[in-house]
Amino acid sequence: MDFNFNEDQRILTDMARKFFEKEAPKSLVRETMHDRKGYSPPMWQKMSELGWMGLAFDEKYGGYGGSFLEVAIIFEEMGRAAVPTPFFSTVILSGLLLQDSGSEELKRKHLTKIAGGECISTLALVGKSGVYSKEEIGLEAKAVGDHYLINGAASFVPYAHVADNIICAARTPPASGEGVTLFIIAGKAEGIEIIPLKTIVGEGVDCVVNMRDVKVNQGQILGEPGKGWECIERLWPKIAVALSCKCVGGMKKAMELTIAHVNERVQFGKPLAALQVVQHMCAEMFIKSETSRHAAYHAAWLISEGLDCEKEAAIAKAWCGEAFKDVTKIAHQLTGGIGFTEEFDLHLYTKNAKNLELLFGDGVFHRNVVAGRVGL
Amino acid sequence: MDFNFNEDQRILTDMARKFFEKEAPKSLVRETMHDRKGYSPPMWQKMSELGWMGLAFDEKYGGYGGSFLEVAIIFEEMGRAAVPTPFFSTVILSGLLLQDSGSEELKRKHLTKIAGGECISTLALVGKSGVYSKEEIGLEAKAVGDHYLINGAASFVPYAHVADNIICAARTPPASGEGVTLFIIAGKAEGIEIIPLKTIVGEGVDCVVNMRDVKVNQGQILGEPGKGWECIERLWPKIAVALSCKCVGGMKKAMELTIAHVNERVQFGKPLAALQVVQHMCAEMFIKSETSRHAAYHAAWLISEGLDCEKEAAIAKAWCGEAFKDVTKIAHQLTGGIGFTEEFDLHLYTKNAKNLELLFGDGVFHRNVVAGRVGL
Amino acid sequence: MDFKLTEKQQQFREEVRDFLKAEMARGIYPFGSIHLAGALSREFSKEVSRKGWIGLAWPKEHGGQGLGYTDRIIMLEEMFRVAAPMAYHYMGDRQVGPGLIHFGSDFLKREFLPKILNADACFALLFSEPEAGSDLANCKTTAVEEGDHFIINGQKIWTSGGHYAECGWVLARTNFDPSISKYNSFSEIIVDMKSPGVTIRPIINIVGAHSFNEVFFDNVKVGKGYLVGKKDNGFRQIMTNLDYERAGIDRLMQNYRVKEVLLEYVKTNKRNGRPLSGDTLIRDTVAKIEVEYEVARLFVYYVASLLDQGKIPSFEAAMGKTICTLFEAKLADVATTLMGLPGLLMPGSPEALFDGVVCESYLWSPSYTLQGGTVEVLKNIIAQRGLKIGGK
Amino acid sequence: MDFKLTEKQQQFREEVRDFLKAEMARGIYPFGSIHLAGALSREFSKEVSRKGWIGLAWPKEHGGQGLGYTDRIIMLEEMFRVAAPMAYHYMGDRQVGPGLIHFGSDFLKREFLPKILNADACFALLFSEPEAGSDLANCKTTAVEEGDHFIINGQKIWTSGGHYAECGWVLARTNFDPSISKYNSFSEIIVDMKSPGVTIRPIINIVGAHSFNEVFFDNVKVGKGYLVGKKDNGFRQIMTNLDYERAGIDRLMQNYRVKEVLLEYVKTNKRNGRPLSGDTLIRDTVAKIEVEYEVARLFVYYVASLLDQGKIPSFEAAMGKTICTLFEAKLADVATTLMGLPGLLMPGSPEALFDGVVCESYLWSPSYTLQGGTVEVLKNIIAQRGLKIGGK
Repeated sequence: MDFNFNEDQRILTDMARKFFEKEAPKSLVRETMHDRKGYSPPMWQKMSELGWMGLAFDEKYGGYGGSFLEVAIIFEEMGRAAVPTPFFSTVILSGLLLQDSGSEELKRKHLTKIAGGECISTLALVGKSGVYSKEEIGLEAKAVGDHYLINGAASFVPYAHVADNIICAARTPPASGEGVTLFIIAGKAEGIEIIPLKTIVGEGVDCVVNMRDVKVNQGQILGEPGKGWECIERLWPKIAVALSCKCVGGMKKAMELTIAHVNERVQFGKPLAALQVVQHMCAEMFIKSETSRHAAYHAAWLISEGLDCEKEAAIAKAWCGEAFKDVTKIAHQLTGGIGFTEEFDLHLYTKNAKNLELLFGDGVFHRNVVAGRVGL
Repeated sequence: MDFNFNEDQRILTDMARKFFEKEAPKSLVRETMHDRKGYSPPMWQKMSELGWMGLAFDEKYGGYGGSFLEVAIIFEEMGRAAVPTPFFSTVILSGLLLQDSGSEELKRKHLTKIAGGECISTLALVGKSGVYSKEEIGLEAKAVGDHYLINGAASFVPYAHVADNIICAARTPPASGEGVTLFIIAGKAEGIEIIPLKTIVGEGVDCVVNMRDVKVNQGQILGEPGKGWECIERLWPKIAVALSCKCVGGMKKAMELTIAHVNERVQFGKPLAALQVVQHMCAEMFIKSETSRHAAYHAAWLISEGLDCEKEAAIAKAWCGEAFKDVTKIAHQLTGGIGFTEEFDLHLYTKNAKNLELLFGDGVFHRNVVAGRVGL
Repeated sequence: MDFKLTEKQQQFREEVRDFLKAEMARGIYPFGSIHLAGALSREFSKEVSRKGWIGLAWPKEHGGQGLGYTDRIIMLEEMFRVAAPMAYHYMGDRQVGPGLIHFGSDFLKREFLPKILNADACFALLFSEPEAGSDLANCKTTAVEEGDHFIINGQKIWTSGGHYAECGWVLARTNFDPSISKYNSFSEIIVDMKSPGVTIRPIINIVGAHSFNEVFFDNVKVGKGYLVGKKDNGFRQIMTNLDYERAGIDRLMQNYRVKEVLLEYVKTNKRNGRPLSGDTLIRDTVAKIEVEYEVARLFVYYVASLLDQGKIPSFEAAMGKTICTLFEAKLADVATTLMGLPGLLMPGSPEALFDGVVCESYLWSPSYTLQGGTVEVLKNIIAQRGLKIGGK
Repeated sequence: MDFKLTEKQQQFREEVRDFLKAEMARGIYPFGSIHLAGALSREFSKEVSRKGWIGLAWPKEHGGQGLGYTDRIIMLEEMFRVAAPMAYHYMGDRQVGPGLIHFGSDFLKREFLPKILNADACFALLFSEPEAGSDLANCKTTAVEEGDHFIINGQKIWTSGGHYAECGWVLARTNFDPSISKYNSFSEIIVDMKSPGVTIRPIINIVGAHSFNEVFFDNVKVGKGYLVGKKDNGFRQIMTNLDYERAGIDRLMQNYRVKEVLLEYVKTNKRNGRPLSGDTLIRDTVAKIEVEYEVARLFVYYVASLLDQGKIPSFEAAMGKTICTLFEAKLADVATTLMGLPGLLMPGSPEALFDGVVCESYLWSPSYTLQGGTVEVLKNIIAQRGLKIGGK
């Protein structure tokens, strides 16, 4: 067993970290959070030039045929940078979904563009309740002649407002292939109305997507009609692990900010770090971040090896999501008033942490998966 | 509002504490835990001479007409003394049940004896699952002619093996008054087999009561046939609060033992109490014990005023039960190896705490009551 | 032992409720803010003043009602239940008035008590400095005597309401003899916030709100008559005041509305066709919140009862603040998590549930356990004063 | 990064499993104890020795198998899964052997390594004293040189297995020069527990079991050849050893059976007619246990991988022990609570579920987070060595 990155992985980590340090200074992060676009096109362009959007995909679709571990590393560093980008929605939610479940034709048409960094794409999955389940899907597609008409609303759709393509999960009634069907639709298709939401992580990230008689045809179906939810379930571990790695990067940085503070900040004639209670709180953060790191990369490695990892991915997300949040709580308690200001970087992590805790299933959600895996 | 004991209550506290310090030294407590009788008859006799068994009952049944607050004080001091006695089963489980739900005749016959300290009595309520619910009752009574025959098993019946009387909760089928019916039966009645269990608190406390065609008549019914569970529900807050007060006394003493230890025990050239982490752990214990005290007595006061207190009693038991356990955990962490020995008194509280956490409903059980009271 | 409120107190509670219902119905005041400093309305404070409820617990000879701390808690509980906009008079009522009554000269009492009582002056507290948070004795702001004035120089920070307050209650060093303990070197002085030399710089917090300020003093001239209490005795005066500050129900109920909306959410929503209220895990989660709230609330009344008995709570107030603020922080966390993604919608967002109050409260929550003594400082106090262990 | 066990390691795991299955089937050894010291069987240890699995990770030149720490974890994991009775050889294998290999003279190696490997000697560790728990430097036991002997006097406490061990590994003060740091004043010496002057007094713990002892040394004479390593260097030797001690899976799996029975209980029981496994709160409770277990288990393998890379884990081992022992304690608490009153039946009671193992484990649990460094001491280490903050 080897828990360490190999040379290539270390180089990638290093490169990604330096890239974000240079290209995503915290001034940009702050600006992006309040920007209705929700991301920085120049930075997106540069990420694309580095080939990161193609890391996870087959060479025949213009990708680099890298393993999921490399993608995991990018996510860790993106979590550390705390910078909003449509990378997750494009590469994981759309790209991997296409790669795993799309027809050859769809892959050639769409995956190639994603891998080449030429488009932004997303997934409209949940309804307004924000609950991840088949039953709570808010879109419905009805077969009408040789096409379908989609109506309803999806919510919390990341970057829908700037997406070239939206993959929609819609309930389809018996006559139209009972179950959930995935359709890939142009972001600007007729009948689509997109309303950006203001959430804890910014004003241009999540959107409501309203659909009114949006017309799609058979060729836009991803996978088989009525079998869309199974595709989502196959994708789930990858989603969970990518987000877990983002948590790992975020919590390591939040801890570092805090430790720098307690070493510097003098109260009662000594640095805060001299207080045993402060030391123990720091030890808590460190325990959370080290255990999270291993849990996340263990699952990432299983994915990259093509091994079953439903349980491990659920463990990673349940653990890392709550750990990141807990780390930011300790961090605030130790950075005091300074940490509560907009100027100090900590809150960028606090907000991401709360979001990541809930995104694609909170602790309870993923522990329920674990319970299933131990036979309950 | 006045959160303090009045003069009489202070005197009672003082008297009870001195009584137990003198009559229930820890050597007696240890001995009693390993004794199949499970209590000390001489101490029981002395408690009876002080009139404690009659504190809660009307003067016309030989009681002292005291308020529930006085009973609560006895329970707090009993918790502090950590001494096993059949006081709870006799006075609360049987005496108050008789007083609240028994016929005049039953009260005169049985309550008078209880109030006079002349008998030990108990309640056979739960089945072998240990779950407190109508459905899990393990005894069944069938009407046969002018009498009933009881069959089945009850478990975790405190002091059944030394009880003069056992009140049994038995399911009664439609023909015999559908629901749960309470019967008061002599401990030595024919067809009763009693097997003492070895539990965390001792070898002579809880028992299994097996019944085989135990014959009872109408006159032995407490309350109305089929309405026994309602009697139990009325009794429930009093049970919960008596046990909560026991928790309060126990956790205060466990905390005191620990604080004495950390003040005395020198490591690295200073008393443990000089370490900030130790101070904070002690502060935690203190917070638990002070909040528990108020929660328990608030509910006790409501009972003594005859006011509704279902929610407050549930809050008290949920809070105090877990708080006592948490205090013993901190106490062990701070008293180290010494606290882990049979010689040191802490474990007497640790064992009581775990038992009291679960006795008559754990935190989840009582919070479920609270949830109901806030409209869920 | 008697947990009953008197008949008078129960009537008083009804009176406050009726008053608030009527004021809310007028629809002109900013009810509903989950942060005290966010809800300023001098007009509303004037209405409260007219009822005589500013200075409720002050002695009658100083213009108060001479009622008890329990009465004050009753009033505040009702105010917080509807998040009434109390910011204008709050500091004056809670802290400045009692401080002046304890320590102030006749001049200061005459000058300021009526203004507070009539909602004619809003106060800001200027204690903390960049290098002096938990460690107030490290304050660098100086007030040097010059003739019949003090000349104040220095920088304060985390000044809630500094941008709208007329008056500042400043802690400054007045004794520079290095042989004298720092604890005997500070004084409290009241400063007109409009004085020449006072500069106020807003601090935007992580909620995106302007509630704190940095305040700079550059040779600010203040008459000696504005010294509160004895010179060099400021530290001790503050410490006494802090116990009062920590005692209050404001530490429990700032985000009370989150508890209400959480309950409403659970009662009215389904997931996958099943009501949330039937889920054992959700029931337990919500009940935990309720239990902790009630336990903390009872403790607040306990601390008030001590004050009413003429006792000064010290570890008790610290304990109260500890459990109350931890509760507030937990409430916001539990509510966001339980509501899921809709719980992360901010105020002003399309589709925001309950005006985004749950998410907003989560962002405020790190401040709850810091203000007026961090949980860690409070636990030191509980151990050292309450259990008499480990004190220096 | 590679989380795969080698093919050889996977085969080895199978081999251990098969061995244990066969040994259990013989029905003559006390499998199933949830406390290491409770399961003594020299005969079973002899069987393990015959397989070559004592000294598995010792170098071949000292009679070991020269395998890695990961291999050892694999073996132990399987042993703990069925609670194999390892007490006889455990200390020798884990602690004494490696200590001798690092620091021991040729004489000591020749004398003791074969005995340990052949399960012919059981060791007890005699470090702690009444006044020296976390603070080992406060030990009062002395070993005074007299000719070619040491004369040992003093009192040890918490000596696991002191009543059956043949050999004791004693920490004693050997340098009495007050100008020399205590950290350079102690030595490690091996003592025959049957020597004249050794008195053993049992300590009954809160479980009611005799696993600890007090050991008194009254002018016990030990040849100088039994000094381990360098004189006055004992403290440093112990500190190195502690990191190995803390690294192990024994800190995670002592009460593994409780996790198994908890799961079985939830799978097979109903309450009020509904299966426990369908209750969301119970599912979440059990899954939390599972998640923490797997996270801790992974960390144990991580620490082993560091050792296999020739690194000495320090804060990592402390971190591993912290999460593992907190897990064990939590498991016992959760299981007793979840099972309710039947979970409080003790071993030997009528009606006891799963032989009373759940209740028994709850009583053992306070010791989990104390032995081999309390959680508090470990967190000091994590902060000071791992984060480089606050060290003295």
